[in-house]
Amino acid sequence: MLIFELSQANRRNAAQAPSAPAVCDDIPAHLRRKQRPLLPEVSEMDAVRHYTRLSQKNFSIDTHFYPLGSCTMKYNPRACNQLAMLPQLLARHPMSSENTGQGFLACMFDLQEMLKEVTGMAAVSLTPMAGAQGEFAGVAMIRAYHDARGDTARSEILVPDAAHGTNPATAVMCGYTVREIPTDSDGNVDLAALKAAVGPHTAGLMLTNPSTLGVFEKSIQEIQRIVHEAGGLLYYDGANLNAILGRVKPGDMGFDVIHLNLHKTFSTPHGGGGPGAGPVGVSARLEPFLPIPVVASEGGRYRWLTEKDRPQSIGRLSAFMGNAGILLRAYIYARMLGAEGMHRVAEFATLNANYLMAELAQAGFDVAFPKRRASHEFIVTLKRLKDETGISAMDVAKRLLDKGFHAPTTYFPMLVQECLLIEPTETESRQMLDAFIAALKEIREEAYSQPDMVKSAPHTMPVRRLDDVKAARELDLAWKG
Amino acid sequence: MLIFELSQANRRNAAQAPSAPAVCDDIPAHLRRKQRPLLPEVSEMDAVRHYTRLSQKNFSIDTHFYPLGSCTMKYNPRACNQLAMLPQLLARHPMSSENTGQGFLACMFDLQEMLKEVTGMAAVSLTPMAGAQGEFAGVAMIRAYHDARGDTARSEILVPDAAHGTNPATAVMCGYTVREIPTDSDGNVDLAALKAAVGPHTAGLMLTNPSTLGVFEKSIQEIQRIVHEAGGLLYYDGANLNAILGRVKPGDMGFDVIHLNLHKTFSTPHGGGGPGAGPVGVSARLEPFLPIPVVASEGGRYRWLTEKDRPQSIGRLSAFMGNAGILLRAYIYARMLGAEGMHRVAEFATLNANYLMAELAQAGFDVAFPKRRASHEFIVTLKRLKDETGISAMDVAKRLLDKGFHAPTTYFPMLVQECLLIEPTETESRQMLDAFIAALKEIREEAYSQPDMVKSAPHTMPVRRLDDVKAARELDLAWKG
Amino acid sequence: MPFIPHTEDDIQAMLARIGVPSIDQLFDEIPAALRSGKLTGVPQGMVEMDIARLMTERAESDGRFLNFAGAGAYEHHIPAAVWQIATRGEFYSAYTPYQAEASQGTLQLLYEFQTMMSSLTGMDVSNASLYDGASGLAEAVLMAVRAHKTSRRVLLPKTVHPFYRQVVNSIVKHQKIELVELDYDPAKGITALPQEKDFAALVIPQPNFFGCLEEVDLLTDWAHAQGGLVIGLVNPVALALLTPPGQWGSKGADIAVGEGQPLGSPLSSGGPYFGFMCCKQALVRQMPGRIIGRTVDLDGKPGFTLTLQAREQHIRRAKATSNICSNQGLMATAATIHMALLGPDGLERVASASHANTVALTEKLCAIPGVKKAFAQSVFHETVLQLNVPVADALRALEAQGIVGGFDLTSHYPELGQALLVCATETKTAADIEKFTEQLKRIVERRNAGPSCTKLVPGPNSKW
Amino acid sequence: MPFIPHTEDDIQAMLARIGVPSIDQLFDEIPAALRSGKLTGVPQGMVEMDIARLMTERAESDGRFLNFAGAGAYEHHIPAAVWQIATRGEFYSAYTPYQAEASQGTLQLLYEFQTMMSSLTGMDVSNASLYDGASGLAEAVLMAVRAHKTSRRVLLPKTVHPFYRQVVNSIVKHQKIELVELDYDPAKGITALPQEKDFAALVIPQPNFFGCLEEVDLLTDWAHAQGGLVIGLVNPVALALLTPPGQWGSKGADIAVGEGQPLGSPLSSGGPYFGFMCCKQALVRQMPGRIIGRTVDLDGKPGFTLTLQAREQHIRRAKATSNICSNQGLMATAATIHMALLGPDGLERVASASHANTVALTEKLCAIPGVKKAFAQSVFHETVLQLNVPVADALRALEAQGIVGGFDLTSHYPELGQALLVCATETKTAADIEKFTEQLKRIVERRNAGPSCTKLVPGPNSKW
Repeated sequence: MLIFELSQANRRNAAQAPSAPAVCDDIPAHLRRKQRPLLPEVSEMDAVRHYTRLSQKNFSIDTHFYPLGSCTMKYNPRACNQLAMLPQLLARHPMSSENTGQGFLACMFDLQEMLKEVTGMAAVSLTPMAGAQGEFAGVAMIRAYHDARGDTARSEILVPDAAHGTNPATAVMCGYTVREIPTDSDGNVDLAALKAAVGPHTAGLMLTNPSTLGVFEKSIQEIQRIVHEAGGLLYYDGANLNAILGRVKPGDMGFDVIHLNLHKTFSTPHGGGGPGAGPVGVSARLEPFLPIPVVASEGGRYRWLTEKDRPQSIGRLSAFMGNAGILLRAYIYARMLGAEGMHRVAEFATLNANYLMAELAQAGFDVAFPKRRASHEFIVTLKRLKDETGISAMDVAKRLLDKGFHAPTTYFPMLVQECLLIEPTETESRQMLDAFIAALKEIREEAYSQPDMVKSAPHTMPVRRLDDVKAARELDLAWKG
Repeated sequence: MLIFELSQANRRNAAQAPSAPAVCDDIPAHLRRKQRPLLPEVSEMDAVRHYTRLSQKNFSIDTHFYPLGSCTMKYNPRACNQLAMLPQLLARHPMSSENTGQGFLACMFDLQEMLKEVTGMAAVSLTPMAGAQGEFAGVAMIRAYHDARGDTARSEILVPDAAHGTNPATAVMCGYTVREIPTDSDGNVDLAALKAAVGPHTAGLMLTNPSTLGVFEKSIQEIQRIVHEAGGLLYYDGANLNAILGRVKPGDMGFDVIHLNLHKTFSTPHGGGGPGAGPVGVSARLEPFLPIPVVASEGGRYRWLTEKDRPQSIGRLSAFMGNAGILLRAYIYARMLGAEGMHRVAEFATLNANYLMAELAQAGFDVAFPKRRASHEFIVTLKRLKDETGISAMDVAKRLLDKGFHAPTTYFPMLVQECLLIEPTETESRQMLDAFIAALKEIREEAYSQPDMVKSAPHTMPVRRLDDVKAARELDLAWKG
Repeated sequence: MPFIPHTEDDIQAMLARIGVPSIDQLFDEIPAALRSGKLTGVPQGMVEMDIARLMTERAESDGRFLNFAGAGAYEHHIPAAVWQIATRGEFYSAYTPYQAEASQGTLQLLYEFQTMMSSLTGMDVSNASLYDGASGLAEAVLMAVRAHKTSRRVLLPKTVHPFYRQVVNSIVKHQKIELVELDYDPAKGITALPQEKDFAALVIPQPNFFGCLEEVDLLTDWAHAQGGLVIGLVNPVALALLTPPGQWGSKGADIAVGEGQPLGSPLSSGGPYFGFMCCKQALVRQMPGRIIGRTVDLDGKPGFTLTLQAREQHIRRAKATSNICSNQGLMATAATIHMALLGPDGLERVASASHANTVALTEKLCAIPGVKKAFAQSVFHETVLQLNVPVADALRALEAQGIVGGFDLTSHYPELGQALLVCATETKTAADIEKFTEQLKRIVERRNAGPSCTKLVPGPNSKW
Repeated sequence: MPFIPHTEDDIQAMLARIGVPSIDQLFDEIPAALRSGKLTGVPQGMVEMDIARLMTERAESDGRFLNFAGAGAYEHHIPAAVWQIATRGEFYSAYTPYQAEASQGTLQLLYEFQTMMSSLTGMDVSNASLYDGASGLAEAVLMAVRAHKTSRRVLLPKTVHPFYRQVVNSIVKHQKIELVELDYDPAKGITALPQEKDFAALVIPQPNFFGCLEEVDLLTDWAHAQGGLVIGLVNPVALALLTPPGQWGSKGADIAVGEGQPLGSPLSSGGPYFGFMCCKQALVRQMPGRIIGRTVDLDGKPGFTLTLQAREQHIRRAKATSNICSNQGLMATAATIHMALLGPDGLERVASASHANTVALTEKLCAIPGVKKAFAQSVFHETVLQLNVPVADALRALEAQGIVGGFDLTSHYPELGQALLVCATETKTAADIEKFTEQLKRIVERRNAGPSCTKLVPGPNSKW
């Protein structure tokens, strides 16, 4: 039932509005709304009950194992939420002066410093509001850098074919054309192809490392040499940073610019789609171009650096300073982990992924890159199962829901047929991984013994499999009453 | 799965303990624990996930209509929870001086004053921690009053047979014997029996009005005259105060002492069993006997009155001052309602109950007292259904769970066979009541068409009907591993 | 109308179905003379925004103090997850789990609570909570008298929290029970072996109100030898380090009770907290309060339900074990989550850090000339100091510095002179302890140096 | 190990199954030269108790101010229920609802969100949120250029928030889009009808950055007559009172965007907030961001799913409508609950009370000699004042009294002189307005009376 279907004309939730309607005669009639908007007229209890019950229809980290590859669905510590929502922190107006927020700014400054350290970059700006905006900032800085040097012929960004879709989309938003670089059979960037592709038109290369295939680019040092020698810059997509946090710094690999997904590696909540936070880090030569504002510490006080301090900045990306409350959560998480805890993130994320990969391979599942170490994630291909039973990766994914597990990422990366991209993260226990393995084995049994049941899964969710084609063809995007 | 079954030896949730174990050599070895207690060793995420999922197995106000008679399951405004948990309020130590809590004490004083007004009593103490403790305080004050007058022969408390079990149990705890007074066929106290029962041995009468039968004692004025003329005092059990809040004051009915269940009438949460709050109000002659502490306002400052100020007090009932945080919630609720809101509570609780009663009677259900107005609740007897189909009130209750409604109170009061005591409260909408009526009608149909299905209900809960006999015979009260 | 969903259309339709012209008419059985008029003593309603502002202002005006008081309520860190989960609507707004099938969340959680409390106390069984530690002790006294059958005397040491003794007296005094006060050893601050014979039970606090550790084995065996029961009154955090009552002496205590507040309840001016009660299996039918049992459903699948309800007032009425009905379920819920988050190691670290902090505090404070320990006995995380200045004055002066300096014992234990009960839990840092020490030093020195200082008078809503 | 559940036994067993001797070995494909050493720049880990103390101290040292600033972020009351529900784990810790069957909670809620936003703006369809109002405007500009096909010029009035204009410029400048600044009428503070012809879109802010109400019908019809699209940039609370963009002029705006913060997002130093975007049906395939559709399941039962994904980067890659992936789902969740709790009547009362408060504030402040309104135009809940003293000095002095007095316009609009943008939402009482007035009066008078006063220098962490 929709909230609108609970609505009754003239029902009012009187506790939630100023007690008397004020008269606003000074607003000219021709600018005034004639009909009230279609908002529900429900009691406070109706709304609380409706949304509480809706929430129960979701899978989430707080209720289920959620091994969604490339999404780093790890535990979001409750303290981060509670402390980021302290009343004074919530009440501060973004346009109030720095005097009113020295405590808040201290957290932001400390976070910048910690991110510099873990990425090995010279400077950080926290302002991008999600990974994709961080990518935008990064590529825009690459562009600004070349432009500032008068090196304006560089029109192309290189992107491996396994990359997230955000990479090419971002390059285009920054006015570049995109050239895809193929992947070799081991999951690495094809070096020959890369060499053939670079040149004076190369603005840069965007790389995820470990890649979306779940493996570390072994030739990263050579890759960076090839790109740098061609005069291009190296962009590090931080989507998979959880795999190397505390083990390898992107700066040490030779990257010039990087974004982080704090909602992945620094465990801020995914919130059903966001908000994220996508800080960018840069090497020294790119620092002047960082998006504003940036926090500076001067004589024991914190202040914002703006366009006055950073005239070469690529500019402002959000009205204020980005997703401050999310940055606070990341700060709190980072302080709880500390240096030791950060080292452990990659270690245990990798341990879990390799354990899961080893057990599944042992159980007869086809691992996409069996000769490689898994990073924090790895790929299983179900092509053989599909050929033998007609059961697809999608069917298996849906059946996993019935078994109480969120599905891994399916059909990404597109290079591998019938793939499941599995990322357990470091916060899951061995016992949970074992239960997941058992469920996958059961489903494989079912694929042979009861294929129709698997094909029509899920059977225990609030709805059965949904008609996506109808959704796109007969668009119903808002309730009309 | 129990939390203990998720436990792994030596798993530690390191964020939740001081970082290094301190040495405590000064505690003698013979007083020290030898074996660790059986607490679960789980990660923070395991615990969060386990208890989040457990919570989803509950019905509650925030998820379901909960017409549990005599329990006043109305909406608990979320603001009450949020504001009672402001950091400073939570941090205050009960042994710190009144200087540290003038804001808190102002709330307590204001609450006392408001409760005096709505009950029509001369003075209030907030300290009892639940209704039953309020009852204890009330009867103990009756005893203290008689004792203070040297009137020590009064050994008996009168209790109507329809009363809550807490009434006789309380009288016994206060050293009284209990005499039950029968109910007449209209649901009133049998006046003849009452007259016959009173005498110089009568300490008092405990009365719930409206009674647990859901009707108002029409002869309350005569009852009070009979008891008072015999030298007894009148105790008002506030369990059903929601029915008359803002319409009738117990003090005006002649009651000498009263308790309130703030978790009913003032909407503090039931919390799966508590905490409640059971403030007591008294007429002027009983004020000296009120349990301590009580808040006083003196020259713009608030302070606790203790045994020094109240030497005749029945004493202290909790180590500190009772359920302060619950009292804060009640205070916030009371301020949001205000005088107008309080008047409306009884009006709409009564409207809902009478509407539901009228509709069910119309639909052919047997109402226990069809000639009477319902108060905020009323009784349906399913004796005829039981006779015709074998389906009991319990079966209907269980089947209601399948339909998404919590069951009404069953088999109480014991005077009415196969009874459902139904209390919708004022916070439910007409639309919800209509849905509930439809469900009851459906179940009646099912009782004739599919009796076995109804007898084996519920079918959609996390468990099917439980074996209570086994539970009591083969006691399993703690997990042994 | 706040929290009332009825529209005017609804009201009219409902009145029509009932067959009355107005809501007023529904009250026509109530004698007209009784109807109250306007509630003139209740202010006008406030919208949520306004009450939020009022409460925030009051809370902020009260402020926050650096707290060194214990005396029955202890400031421990509470993990953020505890109350974020406990206040989920499904726990917060559910009733007592009478419909077991629709309450498995609460029921299983409370079964886990009972398991944790039984193990922590070393007893066989636990109930699902009582109101608080003090009233829990009163219930334990009543229970022991019921179980003992012949004697109605209960030995209650002076080392039990004075407010607890008051509460026990308030609650049991009508039932012809005699409470016998036991004195303490003035050097050690612990209960001396008494000379009593005929008694139903001996209450043994561990640690006692002074923080001192009683000789629980000795006292337990002695009481049992006299034919009395033993009621252990314990701090649940202390039990991470101290012998649980179930293992006191050769047979163990018969009943264990205590204040559950240190397990996840905020200080909150004194409540809501919760009492816990555990006992030997043989006494389970004498235990008051709700008890959850594990059983099976029609399919043989495990499930949880209220059990032994025949003890309770709603079934047994005048013959019930107690009149208790509501308990402190939500606090028990929080405590269960709290204990699950800490685990055995975490709870032990909390206990040992609290103890070590109090030891460190005691050493620092006793280095101030004019401050000394009252007792030589070992303590757990709380201790009695004696000052050579009036405690009340010192506490007032500390309060002016934002410090709650402890609990003034002078009115309850005049024989101890100017005695102050202090406690530093794991929440206190070395800097906090240093701050307290410096301030107390300054106050004691000033007082000892000069003439009697003027009494400071606090203004309303200020920390002066 | 915080947040890592592995025991030593687990680790050994897992390594054995993998067939490696150590965790280190799992990183053997990484060139040795790249392995980082200790993270010396990251402090040691803190337990939750310690970070809680640190954060509480920092938050309390920042304190809380009486706020009269708006300028794109508005302090409205947020019902307690909003965040108590939005932070339930099932909403808070879920991912983007890619597995629709296991995400019906989020999906249905966002469908309700889209319905509410469509209705509020009077548009056909809505997406499920963008990052914030400013970046949302940039997306709208890109979308309009895509839709228009021939022109890449977009008219951007100076009455649009200066930070928004900066953001739009940052985001669209690489795509050969020309942003044409439009001037405003200096008397009225609204956009004058421009002389432009060839353009893809006109942005119309309502209310504009000065709080002034633009002549939206006139501007819309004019833009459409020139063959351009209209992008309405609106405050969602204002829409309870003002004509929605879908009804501007004879055909309505084509795209409506804005900052969703006033609908349930706390001020929180600037984020997280959320951008909303609605458009005409014909443009839906040009819209960036996630969109939820209602469909049916195998049984024909209604359900919800992500739809039109072919627009998005994960399918369409370089040809996507935007690179956006994560949005601000949790804030949209809060907004949906917020709007459901307020309803149409509540939202209208919030809007009208905010407006009336600002009108009252303006009147009071303009009664101070040396303070006057900058524009004659009607406003919604925000207005520009001109002072005869330096705004920066006045704001500093107000801050010393615990007041955030508004936004200083002098650097962005030097032509307005000492101009200050003020706003009083429904959260402000008559007493608050009185306090602000008294303080500003005192400050202006003192400044006008005496010689240039010494500049006050704030100390760290103090409200001086």
